[in-house]
Amino acid sequence: MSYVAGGWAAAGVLVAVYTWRTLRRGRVLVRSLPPGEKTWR
Amino acid sequence: MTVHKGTANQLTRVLGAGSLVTVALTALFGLWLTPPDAVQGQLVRLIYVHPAAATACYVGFGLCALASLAYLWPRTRSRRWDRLAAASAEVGVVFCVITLATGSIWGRGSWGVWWTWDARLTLTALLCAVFLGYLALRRTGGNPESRALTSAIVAVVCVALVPIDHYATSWWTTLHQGDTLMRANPLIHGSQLYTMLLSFVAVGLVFSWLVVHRYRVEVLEDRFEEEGFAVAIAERRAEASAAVQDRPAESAVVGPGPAVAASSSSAGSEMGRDGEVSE
Amino acid sequence: MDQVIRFRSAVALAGRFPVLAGVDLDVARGDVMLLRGANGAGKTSLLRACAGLVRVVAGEASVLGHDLIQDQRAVRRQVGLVGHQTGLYQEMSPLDNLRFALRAARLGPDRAEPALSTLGITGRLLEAAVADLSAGQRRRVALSVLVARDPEIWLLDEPHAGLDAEHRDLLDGLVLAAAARGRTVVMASHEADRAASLARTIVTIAGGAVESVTAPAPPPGAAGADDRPRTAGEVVPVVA
Amino acid sequence: MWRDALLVGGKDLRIEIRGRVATMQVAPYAMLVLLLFGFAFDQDHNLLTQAAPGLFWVAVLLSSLLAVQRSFAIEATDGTRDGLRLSGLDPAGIFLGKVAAVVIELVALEVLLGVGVVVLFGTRLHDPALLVVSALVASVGLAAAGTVYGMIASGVRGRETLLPLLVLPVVAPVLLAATQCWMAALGSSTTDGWRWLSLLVAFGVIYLALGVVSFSTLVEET
Repeated sequence: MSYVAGGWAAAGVLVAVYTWRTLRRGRVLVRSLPPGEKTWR
Repeated sequence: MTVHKGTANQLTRVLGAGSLVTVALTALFGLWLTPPDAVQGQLVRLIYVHPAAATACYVGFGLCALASLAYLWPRTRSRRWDRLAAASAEVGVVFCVITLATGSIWGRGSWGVWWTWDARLTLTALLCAVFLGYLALRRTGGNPESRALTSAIVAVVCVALVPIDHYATSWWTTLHQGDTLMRANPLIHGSQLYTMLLSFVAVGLVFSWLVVHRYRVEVLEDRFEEEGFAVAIAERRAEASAAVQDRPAESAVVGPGPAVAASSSSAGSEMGRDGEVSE
Repeated sequence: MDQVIRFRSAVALAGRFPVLAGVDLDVARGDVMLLRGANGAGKTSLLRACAGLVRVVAGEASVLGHDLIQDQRAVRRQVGLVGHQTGLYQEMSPLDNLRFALRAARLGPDRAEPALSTLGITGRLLEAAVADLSAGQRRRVALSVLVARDPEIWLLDEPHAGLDAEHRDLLDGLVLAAAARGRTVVMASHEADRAASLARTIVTIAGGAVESVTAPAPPPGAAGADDRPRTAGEVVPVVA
Repeated sequence: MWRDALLVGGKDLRIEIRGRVATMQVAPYAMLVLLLFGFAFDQDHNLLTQAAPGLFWVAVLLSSLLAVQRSFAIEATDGTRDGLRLSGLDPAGIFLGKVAAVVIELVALEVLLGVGVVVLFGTRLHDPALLVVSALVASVGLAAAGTVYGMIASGVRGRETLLPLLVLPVVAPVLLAATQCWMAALGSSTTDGWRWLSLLVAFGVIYLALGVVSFSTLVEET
């Protein structure tokens, strides 16, 4: 059972860390855009 | 007018919400509601993570190769394909690591070893290493067009080598291991099957959600590069007139017009700028 | 007049840095053009763009009828560039280097020895490794590649640097002879007086763009000319 | 293309003969690797004989990285990279020439190492034809892949570390196949060596074709 928990946790942690990192990168970049065009486009 | 935060919009919100719901459902069914397997026992619950992650990994690498091909084909050449290749390769590597980690844990549980030279495992590890190299190449900077071209070539070759790697690893492992570690594929049925299908949906949603976000990060970075470039051209042009104005001012009034248009003396322009890129 | 180089608003990048930021330039066949400008003004980049080594990404650029934006490679067989770096293989001898360059350019390797002796590379120097030569000798070997190939356009980046007085005079003679044969010479130089006496056109570069194009100055002598007021396009005497 | 290949290959070999960098550094390095394997396996003669093909090919693989690095180092001194671009040589010819030079260096190295393996590890020969053919084909594959990635890596920052990262995972099947071929050729395993040889051929063909097609882009863009 601990193997199952470990496997699920490993997958969850990896996805969570990567998601957090990607979203944060996007947010930082959007914030440094000139005012008036605060979108990623 | 909504002020978007980050790289999100309606599409990613839907995708993100869908991912959360399906992942939660998969966890609920996979961890609690489905029965343990007759052969594998509780370990079977890893089947709701591992195969879906492996598929996502292969889809990511395949998508990267297809996007790279589209970039290399002159008629469809567009920075979009380059960005898609970058995004899908990176997400693919994340799922590749997940595949290796869960596979290793599963192996430890069912065979008692963290690692075995199983053909598919070895192939996945090789692919992971190859695409880590690809990502390292992408990070080396330089001219974006050159980087896009060289990395597209590398990505296509990496994937073209998959058949060779496949034969190499499978011939090799059949040679090395008399005792087959091939699991007698446990017959899954009923709730287990549906949960497994659900896990594919969940991972698929998470995958596309991440790729969309990652793609947009790439768009933003490109944009910063281009805007930085426009500023750089303006600065570069300003160097010429700055050199004229930098000269010791004869009077407080800096006269525009002829003085600016006239060629600057070599002595005057020698000051101020030095040691720039002249290669 | 037959035009061999034509640039219009040409932009070129080194990484993300615009080494050329909108160059307008016309060079006629048989011209001897001097590029002047401060360090980092874009002289070297302009020469390299003419040789098809620096990609022109915007504007128009054509050399000898080849559009550099379409294809920067086609022009390379017809131009010769001697830059800060010699482009010589350090382990090989001058003779082998020259023979390799000539064979690569589909020319007979027997041109190698005469060209080398024109620039005073003879005897023992022919077979020594390039790495063992002095900087001036290496430069002369690099120039002899140009002499042996005798391309349509000679692109010289600080050609006088590192040469002794005798070989500077020799180089000047070679440049004038090339122009007389109908070759076009574009050179960047800080040796203002020497280069200006050769030049038929003087182009001043600043900030990656052409600032002025003038005919050469009368012989230097009007010292202190910097102090007098200047108008656009007027010739700036060069003070040694 | 073939003419230019001969020209470039001849030039690289001439430089090697004059400079003897590969001969004096790569070959001793490869011998040293073999010797270290010997130390690591602590004179267990049976084990060493068993592992000899694998150790041999690991040593060749590591040396091929050095050979490729050297092959592009000579194109990086004093503007020779620009010289190559300005020369008007066919890029495909440049690629084939550089591959040929590396192959010749590798084959010379393999002969030397092969003698070393026999002396140090005491192996016997079973199928000499397979041994020689597989060594040649594997060298072509290693050189072709190495040259493609050497060109890619030579234009970027951190090339010394990037090259192994790019090349090693890609040439892993060559290591696998060449080792299996040699095990069959040396009679230390009953595997079908000629089947593995087909894999080596496929790898070599893929990378030669790739280099011929892509080298013009790579010469310009790196």
